[in-house]
Amino acid sequence: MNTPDLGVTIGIKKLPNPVGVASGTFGYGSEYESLMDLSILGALYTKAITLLPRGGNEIPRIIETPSGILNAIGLANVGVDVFVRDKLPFLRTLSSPIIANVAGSIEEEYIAVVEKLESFSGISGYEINISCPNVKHGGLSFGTDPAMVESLTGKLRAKTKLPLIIKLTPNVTDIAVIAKAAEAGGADAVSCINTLIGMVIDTKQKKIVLANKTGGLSGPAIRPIAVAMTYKVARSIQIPVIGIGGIMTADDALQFLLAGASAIQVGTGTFVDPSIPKQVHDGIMAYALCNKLTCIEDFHEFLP
Amino acid sequence: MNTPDLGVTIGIKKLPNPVGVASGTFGYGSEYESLMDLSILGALYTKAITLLPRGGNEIPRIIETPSGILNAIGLANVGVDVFVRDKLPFLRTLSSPIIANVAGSIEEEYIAVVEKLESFSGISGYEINISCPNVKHGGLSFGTDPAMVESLTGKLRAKTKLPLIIKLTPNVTDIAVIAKAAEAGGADAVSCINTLIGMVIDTKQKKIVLANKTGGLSGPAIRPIAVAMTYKVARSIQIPVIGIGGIMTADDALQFLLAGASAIQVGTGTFVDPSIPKQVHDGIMAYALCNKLTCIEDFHEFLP
Amino acid sequence: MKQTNTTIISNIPLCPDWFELTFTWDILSGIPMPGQFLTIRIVNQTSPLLRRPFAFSWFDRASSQASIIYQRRGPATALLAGLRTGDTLDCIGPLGNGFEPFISQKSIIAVAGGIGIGPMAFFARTENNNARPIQFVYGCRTASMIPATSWFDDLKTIVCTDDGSVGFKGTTGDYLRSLPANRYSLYDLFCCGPTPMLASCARFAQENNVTCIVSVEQVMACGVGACMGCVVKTIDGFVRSCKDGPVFNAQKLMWES
Amino acid sequence: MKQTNTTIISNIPLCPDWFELTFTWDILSGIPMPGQFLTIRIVNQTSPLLRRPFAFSWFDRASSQASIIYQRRGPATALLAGLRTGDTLDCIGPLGNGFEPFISQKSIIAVAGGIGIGPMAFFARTENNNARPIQFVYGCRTASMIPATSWFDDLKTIVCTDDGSVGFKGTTGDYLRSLPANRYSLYDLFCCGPTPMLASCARFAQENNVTCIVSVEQVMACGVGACMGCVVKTIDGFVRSCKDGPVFNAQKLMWES
Ligand SMILES: Cc1cc2nc3c(=O)[nH]c(=O)nc-3n(C[C@H](O)[C@H](O)[C@H](O)COP(=O)(O)OP(=O)(O)OC[C@H]3O[C@@H](n4cnc5c(N)ncnc54)[C@H](O)[C@@H]3O)c2cc1C
Ligand SMILES: Cc1cc2nc3c(=O)[nH]c(=O)nc-3n(C[C@H](O)[C@H](O)[C@H](O)COP(=O)(O)OP(=O)(O)OC[C@H]3O[C@@H](n4cnc5c(N)ncnc54)[C@H](O)[C@@H]3O)c2cc1C
Ligand SMILES: Cc1cc2nc3c(=O)[nH]c(=O)nc-3n(C[C@H](O)[C@H](O)[C@H](O)COP(=O)(O)O)c2cc1C
Ligand SMILES: Cc1cc2nc3c(=O)[nH]c(=O)nc-3n(C[C@H](O)[C@H](O)[C@H](O)COP(=O)(O)O)c2cc1C
Ligand code: FES
Ligand code: FES
Repeated sequence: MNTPDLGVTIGIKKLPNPVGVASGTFGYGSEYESLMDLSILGALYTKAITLLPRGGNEIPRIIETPSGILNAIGLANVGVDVFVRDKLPFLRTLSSPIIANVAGSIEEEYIAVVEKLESFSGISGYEINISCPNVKHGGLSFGTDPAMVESLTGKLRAKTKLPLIIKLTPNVTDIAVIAKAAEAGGADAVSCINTLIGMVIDTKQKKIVLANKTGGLSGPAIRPIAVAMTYKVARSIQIPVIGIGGIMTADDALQFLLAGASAIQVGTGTFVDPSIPKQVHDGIMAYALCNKLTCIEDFHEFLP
Repeated sequence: MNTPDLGVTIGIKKLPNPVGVASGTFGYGSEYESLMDLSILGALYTKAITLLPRGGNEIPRIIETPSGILNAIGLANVGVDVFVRDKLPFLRTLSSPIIANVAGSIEEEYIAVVEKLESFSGISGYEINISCPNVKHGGLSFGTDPAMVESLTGKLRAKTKLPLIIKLTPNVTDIAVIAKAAEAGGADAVSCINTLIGMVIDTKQKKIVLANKTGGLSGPAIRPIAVAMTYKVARSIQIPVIGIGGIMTADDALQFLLAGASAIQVGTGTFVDPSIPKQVHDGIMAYALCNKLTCIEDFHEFLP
Repeated sequence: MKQTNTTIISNIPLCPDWFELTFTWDILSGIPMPGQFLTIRIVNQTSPLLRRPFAFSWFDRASSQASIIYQRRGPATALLAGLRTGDTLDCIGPLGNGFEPFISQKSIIAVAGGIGIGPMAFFARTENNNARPIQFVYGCRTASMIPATSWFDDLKTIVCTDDGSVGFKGTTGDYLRSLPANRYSLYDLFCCGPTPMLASCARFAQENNVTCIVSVEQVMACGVGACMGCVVKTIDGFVRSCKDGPVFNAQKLMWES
Repeated sequence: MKQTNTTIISNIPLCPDWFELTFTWDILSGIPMPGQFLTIRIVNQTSPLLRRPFAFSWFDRASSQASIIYQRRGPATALLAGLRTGDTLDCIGPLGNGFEPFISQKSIIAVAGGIGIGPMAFFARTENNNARPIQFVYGCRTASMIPATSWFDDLKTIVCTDDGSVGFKGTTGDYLRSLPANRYSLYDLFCCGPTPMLASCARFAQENNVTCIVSVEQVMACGVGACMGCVVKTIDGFVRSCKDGPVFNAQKLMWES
């Protein structure tokens, strides 16, 4: 039997395989170069890119929790100009598609970042991080309001023909409503999910561990939540869903694919073992072969 | 130094200490009688009580997840009449306050259950499980809509002088909004949190593990989320907050108390080790002594 | 039934991935009966989280020692396999209802499939000393899955292997059906093993009007009857396998078609 | 820097809750330098989840064996303490920048506090063979926390104990301040230990215009520079302690007041 073609079409591009590495967990690619074969990646999602450089949150920024980690890195990044100058050249040398994760505090910031990036080659698409607070709307996260999501998506859509992926926040009552708003705004896909809001308190010192107070919970702890949301979102929209949350093994990734995701991202898992993206990739391939699945859509046939 | 008085006033009653056992994890009390000293409990929250007996969901109902469990028991319970006849007599023999956890599919069902229970002695208060779907509102969970929460709380308030505790669902965009609605409706306290919606897929069998498809995620995995929500809710309302979610140790419980909770509940932890409620109780007492905290309010002084 | 820290006496491999764990058992916790089980918290960590249920495979009153036979399947049993003599074990038990050898003149056929061997051998070895004749039927995939123990010496045993590598070739259900039909009425059946095996035995029993007692396996959260997580469907609705079972009359159970 | 499965040679207690772990180290992964570290994934489970960083305490080129000295503190180090000769260890390293003995005519004072002894002893023992005179200062709470090793034999060592049970009574910072002030200009300081100790040494160095190199400790998620989780505040903003450190010139760091 031939190797199945598990390429994933998102908008005008095709990712060579469904296994990506999640934004914020892979830097700008170079850090993991000596630890893994970057060419096996179906997509590399950059750390969030904002218009200006940002230092990120105060420290501490990381604390481990049961089967998870809580992070409050903030949008620590070099800013779009330095990204283009210092990071993009290395990323261009990779064979895998590079998806720029874009963040901002107001709509105009997202738009400006995408506009800047449009004039450079080497970017295969945009993943829009809508978990950020909208400072014009009292700091309410963009991603919690369907109107804000549809508006932002529409404006970004007007700026680019490249794949436009809206990254959903799980901290909402009904994630399907937000996914539909992204679809209505013209998104090519949604990523599902970003981190859940959490807090850890140091009872000895009687203070909150993270300087930012709350952080984003990721890792295996949130996987069942992410699978449930992926299942729901995949049944609410027509565009592809990219499943994210606690993937450590091929079996975990397959849960998302069976639930309706067309691709997945490994985040925290890469920290724990940099060989996980490849293990997941190989495990999905083996599963496809063994179950005679020839394309990603075949994974979606089993569940109601 | 004297033993601190960590009693917790909720409406017209005082719980002798902050450590309760969570609804659905302790049956109607008798199952754990031979495994622990029930008299140390600050409160015993019954399994959900509905108007008529309910069989609950199909099986399987339980699956373990990383540092958590996913359950879809449903509202399996004997119904209010059998509860009063068969379960309440044993519960009355206990020295700890019994809080009836009340559930329903329409407002009228909750009201009918509370009305029935009002005519019997032995119940110290009600915890209202608003995670249930409201069948008159297209199955939307009561607890996701502030208007439904305020209306339901108000109607129940009219029926009882006993402590009325609204148990919040975490599956919402802003849990503080729901907590405020409960307060506005006349609740004496809120419980924070019920389980998060999750799903596990068996990739070998290519089917969803739980017969109900989704289940409620509980256990240590969700603790950081529960602490963050408790912190937020405690800063949004004046009435006491009862912290719940993944408590396995006194340290875990103390995180909730420092975050602003006035009491806590142990749920999944009791399954794992029935001595946890007592360990938590003793650990909180030791912490109070060691830090010279004389009442529950003293725990709330440390965090901003 | 009590929660106690017991001490491991031995943890011995029986065949690939199978172990016999023996530990101290205080009779003040109750005397384990065949078919009853205990739950073990294997690590003081959050993953694996839940206690794991295992059926008693023996209790020796003289030495106050109990045993289980377990198979290494996932995280909890892998950790269990790493424990050594002298380690302590957080146990709750004895739990559930065992195989009660109800009053009957008939002979007993005790059918065990795979890792169901523990409770069934306990039952058979216990009954072996009593008046009713007993036949032990053990089914497994292949000869290498026959545990290295001496019990078979004392028991009248038929081994069934799927591949025929030893004993009767076929399942335990096939074996039962191979018995002379006119003798069915002389037996009572007791069974423990994988659900398809139990279903097959139950079908056989129903078709031939034989009493059939089975021990079922469900994922358990509390193990003590508090959570309603482990229910099985019976003609009387859902009942808890941990508290009302795990031993049931097969007739009472609704078998999936 | 590589990810490799190494094999444990020994895992020996040094003093209460302290262990020295020695394992094979393939030089194709890189040659560990004093101050560099590795990250270890201790169990193939989800809790504890993250890899844990440990500084190299020795590398023996001839035998291709590396060591760390670790303290049992929480779940990961408790599991580490249970590992035995022959077990494998998933390691990534060498990581970070070590103590580079920059060109200088001065003598070296190598200050270690508590479990900071591993990398500092590695540095001191390495430098001991070089031209610059080196003095090793080790601070701990009490005499029982002095590890049972032979390194002290070769090194010119001052032990400081908080309770004065052995050696100098006071902290390592107190010891530095007890030196004749007119000799301060003859030393370069290298320090590893708890943050308050580092801060005290840095303050001493700044007040007296002494070069002070410190190794800092931050919670790490990736350990390889990808996540920005382990940053420390410097005069140039936040920098990653895993990739740009963990060794820094104390002058560059913003010390909390
Ligand atoms: C009443 C009863 C008696 C049992 N007796 C034995 C016995 O004598 N010997 C033996 O080897 N096994 C026995 N089991 C099964 C045993 O409990 C599982 O093999 C064990 O829980 C597996 O845990 P794990 O972490 O190794 O594997 P996992 O990978 O977690 O699970 C493997 C399988 O074990 C079962 N399982 C997992 N968690 C639970 C749970 N909390 N409760 C029940 N089943 C679970 C599920 O079928 C699961 O698919 C019994 C189960 C029950 C309910
Ligand atoms: C560069 C560096 C070098 C280190 N060298 C040594 C050494 O040589 N010997 C030694 O005993 N310890 C060393 N540590 C500390 C060691 O990493 C922690 O003791 C270990 O991670 C504790 O894990 P645990 O699960 O046992 O304890 P936990 O209970 O999880 O944590 C105890 C403490 O360890 C620290 N810690 C926990 N997780 C991490 C993490 N992911 N990254 C960093 N620190 C963490 C925190 O301060 C925490 O409060 C070093 C740390 C760093 C950053
Ligand atoms: C340290 C860290 C930094 C992250 N930074 C970003 C980010 O900049 N932009 C973004 O969209 N998501 C970010 N995320 C979220 C991840 O991309 C991913 O959605 C989340 O971690 C869940 O996946 P996981 O459980 O596999 O880690 C970050 C996550 C972590 C752990
Ligand atoms: C098996 C099970 C059954 C539950 N049944 C109920 C219920 O009937 N009513 C209710 O309000 N909460 C119910 N809950 C939720 C718990 O009371 C608690 O809010 C939740 O499990 C989080 O706490 P934990 O992490 O300590 O378990 C149930 C939880 C579990 C695990
Ligand atoms: S496992 Fe909880 S009722 Fe049986
Ligand atoms: S630990 Fe990730 S950048 Fe240092």
